[in-house]
Amino acid sequence: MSSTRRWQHWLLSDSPASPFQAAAGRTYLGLAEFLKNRLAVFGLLIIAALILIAFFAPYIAPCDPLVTNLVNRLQPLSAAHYFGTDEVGRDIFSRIVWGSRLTLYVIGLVAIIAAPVGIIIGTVSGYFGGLIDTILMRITDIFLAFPKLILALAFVAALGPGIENAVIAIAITSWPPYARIARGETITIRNGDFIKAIRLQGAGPIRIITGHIMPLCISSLIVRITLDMAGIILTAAGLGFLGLGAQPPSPEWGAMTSTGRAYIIDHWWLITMPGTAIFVVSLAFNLLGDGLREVLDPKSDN
Amino acid sequence: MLQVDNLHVIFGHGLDLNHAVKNVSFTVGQGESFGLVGESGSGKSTVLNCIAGLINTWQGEIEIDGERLSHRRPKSFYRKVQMVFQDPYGSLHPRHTVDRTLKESVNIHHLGDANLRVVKVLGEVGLGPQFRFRYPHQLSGGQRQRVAIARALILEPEILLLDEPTSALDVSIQAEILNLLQDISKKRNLTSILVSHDLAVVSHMCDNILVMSQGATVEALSCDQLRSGDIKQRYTRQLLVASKGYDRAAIDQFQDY
Amino acid sequence: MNDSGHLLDVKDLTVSFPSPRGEVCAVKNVSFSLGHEKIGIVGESGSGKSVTGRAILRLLPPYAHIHATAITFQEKDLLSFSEQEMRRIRGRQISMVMQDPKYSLNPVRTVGEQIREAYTIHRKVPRRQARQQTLEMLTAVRIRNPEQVYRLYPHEVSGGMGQRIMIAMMLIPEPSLLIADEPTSALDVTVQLQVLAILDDLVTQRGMGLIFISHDLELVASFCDRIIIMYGGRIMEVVDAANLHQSTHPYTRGLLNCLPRIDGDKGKLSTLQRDASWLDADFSATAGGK
Amino acid sequence: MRKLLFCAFVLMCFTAQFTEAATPKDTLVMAFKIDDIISLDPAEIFEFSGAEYTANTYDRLINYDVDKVSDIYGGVAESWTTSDDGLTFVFKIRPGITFASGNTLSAEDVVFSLKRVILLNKSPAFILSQFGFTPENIDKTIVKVDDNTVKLVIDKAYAPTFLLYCLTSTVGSVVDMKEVMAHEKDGDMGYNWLKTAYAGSGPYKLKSWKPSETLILDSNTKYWGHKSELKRVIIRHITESSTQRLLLEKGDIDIARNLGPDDIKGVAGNADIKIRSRAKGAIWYLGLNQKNKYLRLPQVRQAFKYLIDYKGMEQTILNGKATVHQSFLPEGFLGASAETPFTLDVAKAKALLKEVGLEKGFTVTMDTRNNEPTTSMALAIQATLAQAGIKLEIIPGEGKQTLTKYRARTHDIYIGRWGPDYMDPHTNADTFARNPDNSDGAKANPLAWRNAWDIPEMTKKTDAALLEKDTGKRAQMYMELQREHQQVSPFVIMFQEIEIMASRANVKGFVLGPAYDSNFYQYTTK
Amino acid sequence: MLQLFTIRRVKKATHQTVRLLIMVAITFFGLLFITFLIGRVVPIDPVLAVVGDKASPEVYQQARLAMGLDLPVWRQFFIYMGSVLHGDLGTSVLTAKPVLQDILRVFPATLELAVIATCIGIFVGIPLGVFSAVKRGSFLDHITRVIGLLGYSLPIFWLGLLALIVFYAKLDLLPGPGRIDVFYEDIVDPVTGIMLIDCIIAREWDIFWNALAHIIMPATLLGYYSMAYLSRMTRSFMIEQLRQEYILTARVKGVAEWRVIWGHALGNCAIPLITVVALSFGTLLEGSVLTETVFAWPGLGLYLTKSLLNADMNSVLGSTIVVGTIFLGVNLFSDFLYKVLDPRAR
Repeated sequence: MSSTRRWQHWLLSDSPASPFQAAAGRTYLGLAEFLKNRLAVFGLLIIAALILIAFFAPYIAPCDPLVTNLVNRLQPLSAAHYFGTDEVGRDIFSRIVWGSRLTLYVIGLVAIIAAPVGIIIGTVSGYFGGLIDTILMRITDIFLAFPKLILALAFVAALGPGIENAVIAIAITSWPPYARIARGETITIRNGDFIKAIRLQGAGPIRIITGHIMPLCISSLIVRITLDMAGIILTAAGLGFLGLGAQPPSPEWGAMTSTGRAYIIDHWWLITMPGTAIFVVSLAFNLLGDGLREVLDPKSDN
Repeated sequence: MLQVDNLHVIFGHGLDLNHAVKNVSFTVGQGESFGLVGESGSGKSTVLNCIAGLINTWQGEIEIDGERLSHRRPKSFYRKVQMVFQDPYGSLHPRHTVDRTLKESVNIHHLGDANLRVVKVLGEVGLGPQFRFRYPHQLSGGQRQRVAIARALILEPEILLLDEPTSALDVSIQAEILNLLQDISKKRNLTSILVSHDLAVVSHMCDNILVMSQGATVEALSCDQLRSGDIKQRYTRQLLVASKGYDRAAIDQFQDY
Repeated sequence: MNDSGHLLDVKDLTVSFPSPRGEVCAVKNVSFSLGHEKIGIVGESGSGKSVTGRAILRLLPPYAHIHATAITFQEKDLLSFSEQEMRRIRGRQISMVMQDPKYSLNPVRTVGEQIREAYTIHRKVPRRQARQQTLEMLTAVRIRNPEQVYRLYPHEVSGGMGQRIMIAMMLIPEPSLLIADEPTSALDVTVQLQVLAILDDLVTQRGMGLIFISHDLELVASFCDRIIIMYGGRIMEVVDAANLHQSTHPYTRGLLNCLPRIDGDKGKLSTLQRDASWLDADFSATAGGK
Repeated sequence: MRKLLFCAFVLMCFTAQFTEAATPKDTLVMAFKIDDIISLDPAEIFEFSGAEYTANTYDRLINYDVDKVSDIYGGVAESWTTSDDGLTFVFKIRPGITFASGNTLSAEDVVFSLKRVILLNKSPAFILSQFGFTPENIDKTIVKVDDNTVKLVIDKAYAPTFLLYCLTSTVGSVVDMKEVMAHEKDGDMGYNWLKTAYAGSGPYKLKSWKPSETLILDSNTKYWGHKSELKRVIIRHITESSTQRLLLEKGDIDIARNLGPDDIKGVAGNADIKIRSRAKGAIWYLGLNQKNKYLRLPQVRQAFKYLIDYKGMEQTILNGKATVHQSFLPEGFLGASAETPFTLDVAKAKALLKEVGLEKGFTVTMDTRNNEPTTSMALAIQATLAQAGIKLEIIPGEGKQTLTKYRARTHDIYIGRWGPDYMDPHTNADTFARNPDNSDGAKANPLAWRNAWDIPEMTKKTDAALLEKDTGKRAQMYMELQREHQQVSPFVIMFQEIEIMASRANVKGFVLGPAYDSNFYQYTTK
Repeated sequence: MLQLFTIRRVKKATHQTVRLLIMVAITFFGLLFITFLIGRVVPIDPVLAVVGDKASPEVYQQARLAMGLDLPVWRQFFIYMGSVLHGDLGTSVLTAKPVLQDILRVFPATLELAVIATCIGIFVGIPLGVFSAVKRGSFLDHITRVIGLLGYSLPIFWLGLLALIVFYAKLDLLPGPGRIDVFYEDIVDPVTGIMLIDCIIAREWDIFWNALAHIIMPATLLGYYSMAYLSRMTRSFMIEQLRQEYILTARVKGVAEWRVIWGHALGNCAIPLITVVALSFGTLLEGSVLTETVFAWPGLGLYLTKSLLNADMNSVLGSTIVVGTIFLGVNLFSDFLYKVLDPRAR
């Protein structure tokens, strides 16, 4: 038996000998399932590339993204400037490379803020029901009653334009759907016999929610959040486009598109490059989300 | 050991009001195996859930060892009373291994020696160590039900509540589980309450039987009374006839209750 | 009750499904024939009994592989039929009642509409007449207030009523063969028997054939004329209902013995010891219908 | 699929038919940013495009020659006389003017219009009230002598042209008293009505106004002067320079008013399009807050003036939209100085910084409005400051937000654009070189105050210039004031704005004046 | 017994409706509260926004008092709530008109766009979703998925700009930004505010065709996004429904396949789809913020954006409240339809 074979055998064992082997086997199966979906792997690769680019931005970008050079403005694509230069002579390629940090910053922060808030509110609301549920769901509904972008706009108007405020605004508008999903899942799970069983073991609500309900909500939330990432990128870009998100001179892709709009007729690369970057990354998240859904959330389609 | 007096359960209010259990009383002695029989909607499982503390809307009295139970149960209660559910597919956490499911109980009650206890109880329900780290989806229905029984036993309870423990299983597996339950009850001297719609299962397992219909008690019988056909109520008799298989002539005599 | 001609002949039916670990055989080399009689197919879960029923109506998902030497229905070769022709067979000639009326009725249509649809698909009749026919059918399955039931939605009827509605729906085009796939296992025992009685009466009156699929050996024995016992996708044996208790097949015996009995002793139940060699035996049940 | 094809076919049919655009012969169609118009009442209008609207729809008391601002001539006031003490002005009203409503214009309307400005006390009211008109005294100071004569009495003997120039601004517009008072409500002098309506006598009259969308003017057939050549003017608000350019290139509009430098370059070779430009009064400057410990040092202020790439910006990002200008009076004003002593000189700036021990540089912030060309200018400034080690952090903000901060004096540096309010030099001197009270609670907030620049001496000089009657001498005084200001002030004055207008080649006769309230449509033909 | 059942149905429905209305009222109150809060924390001097930069201190103070900014915050909230309930959303700084009047003027333009886009979504997206669910893995299914993916991944403003460049600037196939050509402005009286209908009423056929040509690009663009969303949702609903047992029942009955799909399965999808369509309609209202900016479409989105950029908080909050209320209304309506269509929810 070759060693690969042996590993596979170990991973797929019907009678794992340790919790580690059991978890590894499970992960292996999930991974194998995921790897079969070529588009999803493609999406994952793009996102991995994005993270690497963001991490190594100083080494990848040939120029400082903020240094202007009026002499060199509006240069078309060339070996010196792969994606050309913008209206004040900055290297667009470098700006897009550095802009990946902002994109990651936005989606990372939104995920860190919105997901826990959503899952906690949703599970607590769903598990306890009654008055707690009513109050929490009312609050959620109030936030859901606003169209997302418009609420974000109103918040940005209040807080002032800027990428931090855009993040806060997007996060504020992103959590309610997560809370709804988590609540829905919790209600189904709550009535399951295995929750009754753990209650009969004497477990308290905190243990039940964190140890038994949340892990089951998380997979569908991960899927949803991954799919939402695309939307968040688009919203952030939209805010930037309207001049309400990241502010110049920061190399945010939406803001770059917005500036590029003024030069669209003669200098197409100003708008095309950042626009394509937005598209590629949000497509990657969509592909990854679809793939994850197939692995983690077998109930839904596919 | 266990006494239920004038138990009433009402769900909902206004238009959706549902009087699920009406004035049910019974006593179960130490080491006794007690059966609750009835068709769906008879309230038999509701009674069991009240005893287990899964339902809070009951009125009446439930006593264990002469101690009255309130709606809120202390942690110590769960070491005394445990339950096995009907659906072996739904009663195990899908993301937890057998090991984790069993250890969880030990951890909640800070009993210590978790590994030892797990191995021991698994052996007791007839599952070898190779099952210890499997996930529920790697188990058959019968094996799952054994895990569920192991989970109930690991806290060494005195009273075991069984809610249709075999109705989702094939008959051949049912026999194995029933045998297992019988063995364990005898070995541990457990008091048990078995809820079932199957007269044959109840009569096989129980000493005394309470027949329920639409939330109310129909009659209380001993197992011997049932076997000998010493039955007072028409309803019970009809159940008995029905459990014997298809008989075209007898069916015309059936009444709706 | 017994015609000379067979209603249905199944020869060497094999059904397999693709799975990550290769093809899995759900049914293998099953052969039986059926006249105007009640035949029961009994087996535990996974024995292939439901797949057999659905394979006859060609209702399995497209990825299932179905092979058979022959499936003959009223001397017509169903295997050669196109999907279009199969549709004319379904409902009109062969019908099927499924396990749970909760799921097998369309939740957003009234039960009346659904029964009427079953009728009008096969007969071009005016709406009023179809409605009249539906009401009559509802009466035939002993529903006391058909006018009102006609307007109810599936979630508003009880399980027993739902199954009677299913029977009405499946019998209204007057098929000659009904496949009942565990039609009563979701019901309470008394209701179960009442529904079976209705089914029994209608089948007998109309001279139909019935394939009754169930896991309950005792019930099938008391209800059907003949019993096909399946295990692991194979037929173990075919016995006349009356002779069931004389059966010598270890599987049949095991099934019979592991049942608790009201009048049995309270000792250990005997458990079924499975034998891998059962799956190798090639039992053919072509004989039948006398 | 067939349905789809059909739809596509129908679509093609529409499109083929309806992209043939050409503007009607008798209509001037113009793309122009008009979202700054918030009112149509001349007593309130204080914005660029609003001023242009007033100029074309109302008659003012006095006009100036668009090519020679020093030439003042009568509008509604046919002629005027000044008393010897310089306090009393008597205006003769031109006879034969009728409002678009048909009412005749008389001295009563003039008195009403001026009083109305004082009584409503809206933003531009100070242009008149700085002459001492108050609600209490206007009955005595603004007087109708007879139907054709109006007398104004002012509080001090200012330079005589000061009042006259002030009357050339929008507050000097004459409104139709009968029409306005017919719509009066709760003593508002028709304010709430006139905000969105029209009561004037100019060459054009208002057809409709959809804020931030369109402004449509129709020819006023009752106009007394040169009647408008084109029947209708449609102004569509379009923000995007590139959109304006597209529409212009396609012939969907006749004039594009807000093309960016690059789009101007883009259309330059197009034979169908011609470009005209005219210097306007607006000035680009940096305000260095004197509350900042670095910026208050004179050497640092001076160093900043050497750290701006005036030429570079003029040629690239501003490209024709502005010209280098370094004194507070824009070209065309009385006494305006055209001297440009500063150029980008990093070495000199470094030397200056070294004098105060700041050769390592320091960090300051700059509040920047997030629009073009402000942002690009800020970026360019950031780059040159960096050469001397000064780290500039740009704080971008929406207009009102940066302004709020500016007025609270909590900024470090503010990059701003200042437009004169009327054509007298005092308008800019007043704000750049005058700060009577530098305390935080001061009532007046001129730019000098906003940058906490305490200048009692210069304030006196400014006041003196205002009172100088001799025009030549006055011009000299302003010249000196500017020279001093240039060297010592915390203002880095950089550019004077140029308005560039691109039109279809057949458009002729559009008058581009030195201010927006002297852009006239009535001579335009196509 | 069945009569009793009917009475219960009615009572239950009434009960539910009352409950729903209370919920909506609470949500609306919360909505007001949030907008009020937003209005209070703005780092922009609201007085300055009204009087402009060059106002004298007296003018400033006068405006401040007139705006009630000297009152305690809680009183300001009640005054605010009272005036909003009376339909008074304040006066816009930008347009000098009552905000409500402004919104009523610009909203029909957005509505026109959103309705057409939703129609595209419904009539193209839903059938596409159904086909791709039925023929899973087929070429059509892949196309649908690609359409969906692109719809979820392409920035709408970017696509809009590119469309404008291609179809207007380069190919000259479609007219440019705006609702109609500039010189047609202000000829047709706004009766309904919806340009196409107004032109028909006024019998101005030239303008009608012109307006129609103008709406094609923005509506198709928005419709594409709606279509992407609806086809994706329809697909997953259909897959779920086709797996149900009752579908098998229908097939057993001998129901033709097209009827199984379009009658039985889609009939059951219709119910969740209503919610999705309502949601998509709401998203279109917000999607229009970007689309209207790109196409200079004088609707609510453009109005909102302009107000934002000019810190015209009354208009921003007013529009937010209006859009929020419409959203609530649409949701309420979809809930209502849900209740009507789904017998289980009655």
